[in-house]
Amino acid sequence: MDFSIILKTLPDLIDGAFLTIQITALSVVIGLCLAMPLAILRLSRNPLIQAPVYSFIFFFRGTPLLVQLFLIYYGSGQFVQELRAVGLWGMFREAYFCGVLTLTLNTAAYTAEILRGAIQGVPHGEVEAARACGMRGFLLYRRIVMPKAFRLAWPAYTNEVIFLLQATSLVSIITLMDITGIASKVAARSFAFYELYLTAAVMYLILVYALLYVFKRIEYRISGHLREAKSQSSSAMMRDTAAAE
Amino acid sequence: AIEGCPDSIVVGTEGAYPPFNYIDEGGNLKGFDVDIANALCDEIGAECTFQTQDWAGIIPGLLANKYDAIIASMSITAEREEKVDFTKKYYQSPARFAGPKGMDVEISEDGLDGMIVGTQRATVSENFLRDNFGDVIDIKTYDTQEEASLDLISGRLDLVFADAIKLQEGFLASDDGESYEFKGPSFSDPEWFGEGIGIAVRPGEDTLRQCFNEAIDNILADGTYERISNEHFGMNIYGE
Amino acid sequence: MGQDALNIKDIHKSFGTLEVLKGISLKAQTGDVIALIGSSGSGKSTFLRCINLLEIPDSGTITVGDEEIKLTRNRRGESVPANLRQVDRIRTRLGMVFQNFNLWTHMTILENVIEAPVHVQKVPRKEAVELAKELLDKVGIADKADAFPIHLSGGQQQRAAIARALAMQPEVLLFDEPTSALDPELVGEVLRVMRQLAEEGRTMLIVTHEMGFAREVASEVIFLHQGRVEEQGPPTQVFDNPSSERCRQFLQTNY
Amino acid sequence: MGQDALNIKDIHKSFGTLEVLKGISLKAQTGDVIALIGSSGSGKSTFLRCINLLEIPDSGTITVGDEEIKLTRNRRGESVPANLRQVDRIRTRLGMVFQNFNLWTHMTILENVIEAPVHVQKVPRKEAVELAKELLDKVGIADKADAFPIHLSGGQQQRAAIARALAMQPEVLLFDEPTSALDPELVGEVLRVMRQLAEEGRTMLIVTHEMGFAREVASEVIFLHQGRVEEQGPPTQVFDNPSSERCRQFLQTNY
Amino acid sequence: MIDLKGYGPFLLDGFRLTVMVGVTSMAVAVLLGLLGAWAKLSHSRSVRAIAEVYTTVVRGVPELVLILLVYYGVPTLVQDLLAGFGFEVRVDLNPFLAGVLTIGFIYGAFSTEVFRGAYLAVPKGQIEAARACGMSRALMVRRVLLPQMWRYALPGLGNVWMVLLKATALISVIELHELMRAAQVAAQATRLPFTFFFIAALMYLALTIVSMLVQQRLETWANRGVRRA
Ligand SMILES: Nc1ncnc2c1ncn2[C@@H]1O[C@H](COP(=O)(O)OP(=O)(O)OP(=O)(O)O)[C@@H](O)[C@H]1O
Ligand SMILES: Nc1ncnc2c1ncn2[C@@H]1O[C@H](COP(=O)(O)OP(=O)(O)OP(=O)(O)O)[C@@H](O)[C@H]1O
Ligand SMILES: [Mg+2]
Ligand SMILES: [Mg+2]
Repeated sequence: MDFSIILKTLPDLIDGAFLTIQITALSVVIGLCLAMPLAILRLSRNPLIQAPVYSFIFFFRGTPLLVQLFLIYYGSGQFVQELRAVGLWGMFREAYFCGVLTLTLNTAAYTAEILRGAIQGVPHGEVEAARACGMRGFLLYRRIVMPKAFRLAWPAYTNEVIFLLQATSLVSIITLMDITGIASKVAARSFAFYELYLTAAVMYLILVYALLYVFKRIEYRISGHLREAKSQSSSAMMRDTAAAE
Repeated sequence: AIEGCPDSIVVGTEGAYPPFNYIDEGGNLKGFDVDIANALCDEIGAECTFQTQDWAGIIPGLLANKYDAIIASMSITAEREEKVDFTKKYYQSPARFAGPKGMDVEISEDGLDGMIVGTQRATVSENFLRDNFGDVIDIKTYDTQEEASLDLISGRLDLVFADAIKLQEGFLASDDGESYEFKGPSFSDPEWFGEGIGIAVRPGEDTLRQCFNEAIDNILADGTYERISNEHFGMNIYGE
Repeated sequence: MGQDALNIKDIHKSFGTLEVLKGISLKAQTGDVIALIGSSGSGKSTFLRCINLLEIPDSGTITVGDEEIKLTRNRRGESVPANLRQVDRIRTRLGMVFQNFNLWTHMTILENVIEAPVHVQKVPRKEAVELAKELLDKVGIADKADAFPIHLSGGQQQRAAIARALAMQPEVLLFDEPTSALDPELVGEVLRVMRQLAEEGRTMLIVTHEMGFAREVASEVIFLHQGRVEEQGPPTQVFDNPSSERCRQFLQTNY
Repeated sequence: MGQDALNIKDIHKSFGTLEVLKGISLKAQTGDVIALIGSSGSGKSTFLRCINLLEIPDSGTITVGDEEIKLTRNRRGESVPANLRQVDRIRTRLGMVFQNFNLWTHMTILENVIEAPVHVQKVPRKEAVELAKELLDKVGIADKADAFPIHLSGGQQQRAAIARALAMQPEVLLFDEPTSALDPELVGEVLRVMRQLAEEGRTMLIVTHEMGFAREVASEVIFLHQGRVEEQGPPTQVFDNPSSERCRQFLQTNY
Repeated sequence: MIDLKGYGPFLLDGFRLTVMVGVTSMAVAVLLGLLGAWAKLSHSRSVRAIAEVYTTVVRGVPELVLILLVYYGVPTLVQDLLAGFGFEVRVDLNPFLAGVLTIGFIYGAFSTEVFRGAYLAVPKGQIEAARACGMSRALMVRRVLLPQMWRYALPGLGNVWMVLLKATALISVIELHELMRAAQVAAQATRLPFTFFFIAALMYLALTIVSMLVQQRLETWANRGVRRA
């Protein structure tokens, strides 16, 4: 182990970490906003609505992120003329924009699929109770279905966000210098392979750990309804669920 | 055969760096590196088998005994020498800039100021750029030379900088590269480009290293090298 | 008083090949309390669920107040509501207590009760909380306001469900066995609450298995049998002098 | 007959700061039918759930037949079963009907009923199916054998739950309001089934809100109040001549 | 038609390897996931702690690093160790096995979370009913818990599978010519990156179609008795 190289690279790596955080945060937030309507539309019975949404999800879940990045970054490079004509080249020219766009669409597709499953898992009786109160459409989803679905989906969604955090490491192939980009740049030059990748690994670990901490806190807050009242009795295994489904 | 050399050697190479080493449609390993490796093995009198391996794992693979030598167009650099031992060079190729035809550029700190230049990640070219022009230009690095060329075409880059042979064969000579040309001089300063391209072996494996060195001398002497080089490039790329 | 609060005509409903409701009609005037009795599986719950369109009737008409719910047929020939907005509007005028409560498990009891007033009817939160507390107090579970449904006993859940339905102050209340999990004392309490509601002019439809309760609370009793109305009339008549053989048999069981 | 089938001593149970059971004892001999009555929230369900250790009592002893369930304390001082295998064994000797049925939603009714006999007791499948059909017939839902729970009415679900508990042919049966969703006729049927079980020598503990039912079925009645046994004795005594003031009040409610 | 310059069979070989590595690692991941979820919900604090470390660390470290560590790190370590005792050996992990184990190990951590979520979603009354019948824990898990868990777990597992399938591309660093590597090699040799990445994308899409169909089948099965007629 060569610690001097780690120390020397650390400032750069921290810069890279900021880029990683930025890209992840942007994609997670925008992706989630897209995913919610997508999940609902995906369950629509109207084939004219369902089909395009399904295709979108299908494509982004079905192809490697690497290929998606290639297609959006280098693909847009092939349509410079056209993009310039509509004034979009300024954005597509930036690797940053292409990276965030690809990751956003990608995570939106995956998240939509997770939410779709959770929405279907919401106990029917509780939805009926809401309908009987006159709730429908947006209100029904906002107040009952989505809150409930989020609780069901939370662990899987946590996974997805971590997938995304790690997937950001691919943006280095479109010239963005995130943690992986920096580490591989320096590693390639110095061949201090294990040192740098392990340092990068530790940095990702810290990020993931922070993320998990936040997500766990949220999970704890939203799962009061499953928890023992100031527990005395032995285990979660023994808990009674209320009203039969 | 050379005295005291092993009679079987496993050679590691990348297989994705045409025309030096690549895999053809039949799944066979081809290219200049491969032909040289075979010639060297003949000379040594060893049975050679090849393993292909992604560039990122190529040195770890050697260190983990997956193969005994790397013959994959690897430049001899001081940094790499800390991890592995090199034979003497078996070819040398300068690095050059390339850009759109008609573009007037002077290759100097002033001339390049503010330009965006692409190069392949983890190569001696990248090191050279960073050390010499890193303050004035914006360097973008790519996994492969082809991607850098694509971004040159799309206009995201002003110039690319790479191994001259690779650039010529892989880009300028193709249809896409028609309207692009070399700019400025060749660079081959040993401080960055080392003493050329060598064969890497595990540190301390002196016997094997000496065997390769002797074999390289032998094929240079008997004309085998020149024949192979001509077949691939129409010239001798050993350098002076 | 005296105006039709609910007018239901000739409701039919099948599940697959099983015809559960074979033409049921019913008229209720403001302030009426109608008890629905009948054996298990006779279609009582299904009927109640048809009224607020949780099940879509195959045919028949439903009028709440002066508004008739419009049904139409989709391409596959299934019966569907013509106007979803209308359905929502009407549902806010109908409160329902489910046979199995269906409390929202991720909300506390208080949140369950204020949910619809605040978010559907746009009552200011403070007001809704006040009313909710009052209602929870009325059904005797004020101390459980901040507990989650999972931590309540069966009877407590049932009372929470009743409070939730009352919180919307609907014109018509549909109760599906609202006292099944309650002891006689609490049944008495619920009875008192219902009488009070009737006096306020609310109309109620109550499915129940407790004949004593039905007799006490109802202004009219309907006996369902195999998807048909077999007997109908004021409690005294239905209980003491039923004309249908089947009804007599059902009522005479005395363990 | 005459041997102790169930002997429970001084059970305590708290949820957080809420002490729900404050020392309950009970003895049942083979063939006894004990009715547990009491107001909502008095701890009846909790008590039943303690007997088969779905809730672990904080203290007290439970003996089924001649086997005492061993409890111990874990490092955090919580009460836990000493031997999980013993708990499983004892549970097969105790059948339970839940207040909210808890039918397995992914199995048909028949599958629900044969599940435990086939997989826990290793009864040959054919035999189990035969018995199951007989039981479903007895409770009147033979035609629903292949339906999933969600397609059943409330009363049908409750009867399926009863059949499921009986299928294990347990020595002791714990019923949590087994007739809450049933009409009087069916209550009569269930009563008949229970009498027959008692004659077969099975012991039963029944939580119920229907006093008439309790009077008919029970050999002994226990009135629970705020986690304590307030009154205990043969039905005639408890119902007609209760000694506790609270019990008298509970029973006199007459709507 | 797109001209593959004769690289068709080469790509197909890569495709086959991708499928094989994918399916086997998924099997490993599901098994580890079940085990992990069981551990996370265990009564024993130490078992829970181990599971916690497993899911956090494995989910935290980039896959590439883990693969390299397993494939290169482990043999180097063993060799160095044995060399210290004076033995000169060449430890050779089978790349296929190393790849499958590593990927299975990584995605086992993600599956753990999916299964844990699914477990929490199963109404507890269902479990209580099983316990009340005297089912042992194992039997209860097999007969009641698992069948109901699939319903909540399948969408999440579907995602894990999709990501895992793409992650098989990483094993190219350990000498396995899976689909992405094959496409890259072909792209480099022919200088037609788009053609080959596009073909690779199509192949992945084909796998996705099959996966989605299978997933739909499985979900229909898992949801029996839940949807309303
Ligand atoms: N898991 C729990 N956590 C906290 N409190 C609980 C829990 N389970 C029950 N309780 C409380 O314990 C008390 C007794 O509950 P239990 O279910 O035993 O009542 P019960 O006598 O069966 O009532 P009912 O007739 O309404 O079913 C109630 O006040 C209830 O709120
Ligand atoms: N979704 C459904 N699919 C198929 N059959 C159903 C469905 N819902 C109810 N049924 C059947 O319709 C019949 C009537 O059910 P319903 O729930 O209306 O009975 P009920 O009168 O409320 O009985 P209970 O008093 O037992 O609650 C029953 O035989 C039931 O099995
Ligand atoms: Mg009903
Ligand atoms: Mg109870």
